[in-house]
Amino acid sequence: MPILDHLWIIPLLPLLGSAINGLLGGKWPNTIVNTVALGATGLSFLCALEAVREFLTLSSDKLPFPPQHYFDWIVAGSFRAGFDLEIDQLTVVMLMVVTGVGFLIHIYSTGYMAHESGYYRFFSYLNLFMFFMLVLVMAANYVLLFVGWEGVGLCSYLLIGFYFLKKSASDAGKKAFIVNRIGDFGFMLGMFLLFRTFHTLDFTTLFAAASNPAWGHEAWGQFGTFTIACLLLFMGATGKSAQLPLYVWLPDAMEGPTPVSALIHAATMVTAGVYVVARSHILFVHSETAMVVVAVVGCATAFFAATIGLVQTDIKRVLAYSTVSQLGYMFLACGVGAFSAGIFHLMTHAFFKALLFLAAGSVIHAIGGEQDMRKMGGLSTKIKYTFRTMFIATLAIAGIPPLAGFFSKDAILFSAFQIEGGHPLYAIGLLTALLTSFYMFRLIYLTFYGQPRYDEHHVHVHESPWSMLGPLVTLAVLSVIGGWIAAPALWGGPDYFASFLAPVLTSPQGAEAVNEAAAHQLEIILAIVAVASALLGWGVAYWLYIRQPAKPEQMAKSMRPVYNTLLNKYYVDEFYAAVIIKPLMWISTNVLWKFVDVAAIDGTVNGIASGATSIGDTVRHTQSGNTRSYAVWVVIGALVVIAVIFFWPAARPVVGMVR
Amino acid sequence: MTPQLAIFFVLAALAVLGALNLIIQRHPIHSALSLIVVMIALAGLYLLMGSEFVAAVQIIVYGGAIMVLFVFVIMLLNAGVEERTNVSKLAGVAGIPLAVALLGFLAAAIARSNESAQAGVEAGTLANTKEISTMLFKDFVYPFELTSFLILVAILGAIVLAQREKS
Amino acid sequence: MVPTSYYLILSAVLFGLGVVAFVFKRNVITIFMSIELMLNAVNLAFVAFSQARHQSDGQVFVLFVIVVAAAEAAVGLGIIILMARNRQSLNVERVDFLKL
Amino acid sequence: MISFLNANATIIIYLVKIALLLFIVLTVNAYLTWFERKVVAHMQSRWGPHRVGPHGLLQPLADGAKFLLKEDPTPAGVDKFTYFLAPLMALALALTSIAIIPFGPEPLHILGRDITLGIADLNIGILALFAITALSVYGVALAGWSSNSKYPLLGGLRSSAQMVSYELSLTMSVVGVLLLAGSFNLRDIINAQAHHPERGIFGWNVWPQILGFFCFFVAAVAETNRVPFDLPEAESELVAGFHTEYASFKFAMFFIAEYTSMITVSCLCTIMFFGGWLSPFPASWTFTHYLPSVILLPFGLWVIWDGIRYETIFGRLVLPGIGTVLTVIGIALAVPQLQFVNEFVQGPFWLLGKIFVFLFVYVWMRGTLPRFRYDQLMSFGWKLLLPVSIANVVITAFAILMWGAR
Repeated sequence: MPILDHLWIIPLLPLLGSAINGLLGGKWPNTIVNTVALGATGLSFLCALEAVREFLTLSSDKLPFPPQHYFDWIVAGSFRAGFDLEIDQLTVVMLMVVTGVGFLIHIYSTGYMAHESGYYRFFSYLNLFMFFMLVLVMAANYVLLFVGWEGVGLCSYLLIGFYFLKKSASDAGKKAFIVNRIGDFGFMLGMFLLFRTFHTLDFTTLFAAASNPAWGHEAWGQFGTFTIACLLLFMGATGKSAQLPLYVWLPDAMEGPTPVSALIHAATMVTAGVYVVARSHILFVHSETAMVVVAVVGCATAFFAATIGLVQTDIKRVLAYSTVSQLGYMFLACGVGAFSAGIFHLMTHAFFKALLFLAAGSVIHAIGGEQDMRKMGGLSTKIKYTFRTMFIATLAIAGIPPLAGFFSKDAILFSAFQIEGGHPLYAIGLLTALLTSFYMFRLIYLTFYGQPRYDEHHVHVHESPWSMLGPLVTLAVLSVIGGWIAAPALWGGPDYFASFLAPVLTSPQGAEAVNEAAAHQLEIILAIVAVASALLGWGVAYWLYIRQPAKPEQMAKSMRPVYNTLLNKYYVDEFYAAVIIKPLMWISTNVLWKFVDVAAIDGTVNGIASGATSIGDTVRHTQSGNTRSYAVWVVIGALVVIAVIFFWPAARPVVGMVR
Repeated sequence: MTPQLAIFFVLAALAVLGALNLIIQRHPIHSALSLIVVMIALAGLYLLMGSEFVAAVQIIVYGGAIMVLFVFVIMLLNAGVEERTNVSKLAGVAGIPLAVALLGFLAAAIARSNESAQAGVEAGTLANTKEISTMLFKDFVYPFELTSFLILVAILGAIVLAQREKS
Repeated sequence: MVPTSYYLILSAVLFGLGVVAFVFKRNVITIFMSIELMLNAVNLAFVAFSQARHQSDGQVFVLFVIVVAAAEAAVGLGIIILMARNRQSLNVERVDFLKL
Repeated sequence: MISFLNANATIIIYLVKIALLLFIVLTVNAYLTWFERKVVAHMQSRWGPHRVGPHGLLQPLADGAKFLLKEDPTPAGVDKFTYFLAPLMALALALTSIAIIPFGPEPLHILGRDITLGIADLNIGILALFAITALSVYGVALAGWSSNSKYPLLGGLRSSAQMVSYELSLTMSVVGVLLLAGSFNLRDIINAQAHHPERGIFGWNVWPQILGFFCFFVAAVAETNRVPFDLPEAESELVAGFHTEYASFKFAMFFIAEYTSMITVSCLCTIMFFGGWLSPFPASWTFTHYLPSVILLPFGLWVIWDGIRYETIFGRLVLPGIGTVLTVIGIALAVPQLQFVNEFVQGPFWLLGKIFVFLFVYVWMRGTLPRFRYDQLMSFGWKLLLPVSIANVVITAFAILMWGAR
């Protein structure tokens, strides 16, 4: 089994592509850059496929497949972090999503970025991102995972600020980077705590140690090691996956090119948080508090972002907020212990949200870079393929059966309903689903229906090239059939997805409870309710934006404060600015700069310098330049050495005289 | 008073006188000549101790190459009698006592060391050339290579130093 | 049958004379020669020890010293030639500017 | 008296040997000058010396007398000590180097004592020779410097530079031989070439060491400041080079020193590359042992006949006397009763023969070759000779590693 023994090939190929393009690509024409970038990604996709095939055909006695150790990276005392890659069911899913969607988006980018400057740079970053993401999902210990974690953060920063001449873009990049650092700080603390507790950061050993029943279950409100570690890890997750309170960077990240938004800020990177939580579920299930916190935060984020999404006018921002809220769904799933459901939603969401972004990119591309939905409309006839694919994606995200979104979201809501005290979560989740379908259809209607609101003389609408449409179609198909693997679960059959992930995500609570006859009726009912809410949202959207297009403005006027609050995203940015940034600025100006730097550090340095000068002035005179005097000094030195050796035997080893 | 001892004393006297002459003479050529005398005397002592190879090398390299270089340079620069300037007070004052002190220390160290208690050196006990060569090319091969490199560097340095700037 | 200490004392005396020359000669070439003298004294001690202890490595070391002396002579004489060229003097006390 | 002799026999023997050798060498030197002049003259189709005595045979004596009797001025402003030291050094070193040469294989038995041919038989023989050669630079250099005059100074500078440069290749080119012999001792080197008696001439070192031989010979010629490397005393440029300011016997010292070193070099060439005292014929050809008598007999007869033609005392008496002596020796070597003498003579005979050949080559070169230019000399020495000799060392070492010393 060649690839399984050489897992390193999969991440290394994109790195190579990135290096080649980044170092040499500057002078090359786009076609060569394409060949390199697509070649690298496509090859690694094929390798991933092969690896998955080999892994699935692995005889059961070989399972679980042991981590592949390639070289020791850090070795310090008892601490050991190797470059170890592993592959298991969870990794398989992530691998497929990352390489597959990544490859499609690469193809799409060749069309979308065709006319941009810095083409090679873009693809170099993109490949680099692929590399780090693959490292992240294949890492066999927290340290290597953190490498990928930071690497994708870096790439996201680079790509958000791709148009670095645009101030807003570079600011957005910095914002993303800084906010992520806050989360990473927690993540690192969590790692430290874990290492201190288990003396290792390798997944297999660590989880084996953690699943030892000797570690008791930490009840609600009890802050043991697990709770704190999990909360810290989750802090990192909130940063990376844009959950409350650290979600603020994601909407601004839309400054980057659309394929980036699709790949990094919808499909792959932002789901890393979910992946980490799922990966370390064994730690989480130990702690009631952590689970509850995850669930509540996820739920709150989902609802919160959805409400903001209601009123946004920038098409990509709407999608961004919907991403945030969908991520919230995933965390909700994890929080209620349905990790497989969370991962499932992660996968389906990757499909349709990537599709949405790409389609939105296609729309923007079509009408010449305009992103404001108020300046669109009536595009459905002009760009048919884009419209159809985007509509499919909307159906999927809204949770209309039998598309992917329906199954995953239903599974989440169901398992949220299952756990005790989960009903409020379920209720909010349901409401969010309603809102989701509303603002998604609002987006559709504003964009594709009604009268064209753009200047038809200047803007000449044109369908995108097939290099862009191809991925759209592929993703559309995926977002249709992507969820069917879980379909049997709905008709009471086994949940194939859960059972596939079962070897990894065996958690004492949650998903197992599903397969019970009693629960089955309930699931049907809940599904119907969910679909009903989705349809309701769709209806409202239709009524508001097709029947009386004037209505929304009146509503906005009638409840101005609410509208403004939503429009300004609850003034969260302003709040942060006031509470955190201003004080920080003040401290750094008045304390760090004026006092510490100027007074203390510079003072010391200058003092040393002047001291050296004065000493030199006095000592200078010994340097007469007369060789004979120097000779005398040499002799004196020799005398001193000999005298020491002679009178002070203890010093002989020091002087080097062994006897 | 065995013949060896006699030879030793003769050669030692020769060496010391040569060294003294090196100091007394005021013309570098004469100093060089007296230094050559010292070296030849030392070579004789080596022979007396039975290490012929070192003796030969001493004469060939020191006497035949290094000192020739010195003489050559003196002739090239046409160096005259050295002038007795006394700019350095320190050397004038502290020189002699320091040298005496150094000598005293060394003598005391020798007197105290248990080596001198040993019987001593009878000629030709060992150190036939073969042994030296095996040691040089087996145990000390890396230092040996290093010295070859050192010589290369020295040659380059000398060339760079002595060549006139092409102007 | 010569006691080792004789050789050692002789080498010590030579070394001391070398030091004296080192301090008292003004001609840079002579100073150089005095350094060679000291090296020779050390060599003598080396050979004496190696013969007294019946170990050849002392003599090997002497060979190394000679090689180093040769290299040093090459470079040093180059410097001396340069000095004579730039200063028209070989007296070290006339060359104390610490700069060219 | 006898007891005294017995007591210090060794010392006395040594002294005698030294005196003898000195005498021989000096005489040979004297007649070498005669030989050289004759040969060169004939090469230039002249008669050469032929006034003083038959064939000018007494010319060397006349020259010696001239050297001794001439006035010996000391130029003004010379550095006295060095000025006197230089020729002494040159001569002393040149003569010392002869002492290491062995002249015959087995010792002479006289009064129950073994007297080896050759004075000092050191086991670092060749190294000692090189040491002495190395020191012999000083004679020339100091002479040039001390005589406080331009041309000598230039000559001295040149010679010291030249000697130091060529000493390297001289030493390197011998290493091959030393590797083959595995010893510094000259006797061992010769015996190493006698390893295959049946091969005769083909057992000598020249064949494996042809490269080394050429390097050695060239370097040696340069060491001895002979044509074509006689730049230190290039008459046409430097008047007479380093010994311009020297007159009468001091000059003679340099002269003798030069010729002595010629002899030494010839000895070295013979010993190290041409099998020393080994006969060029396979050991089985015993009849070749009569070669000495075969040569001596007719030569002696010719000398007698030649002497008769002169009417001078010298011609009438001395030459026939020498002739008869030679003839007698030739006959004596031939008679079976004195076989052991013949056997004993073989070694020295071949050795001297070869040495003679080399001396002739020296003279021959002087008669034919032009002089190098200084820069040519240096570049030749450093850029050609040294690399070649080093390459020779490497090749030899490799060969020995592959196929062993023999």
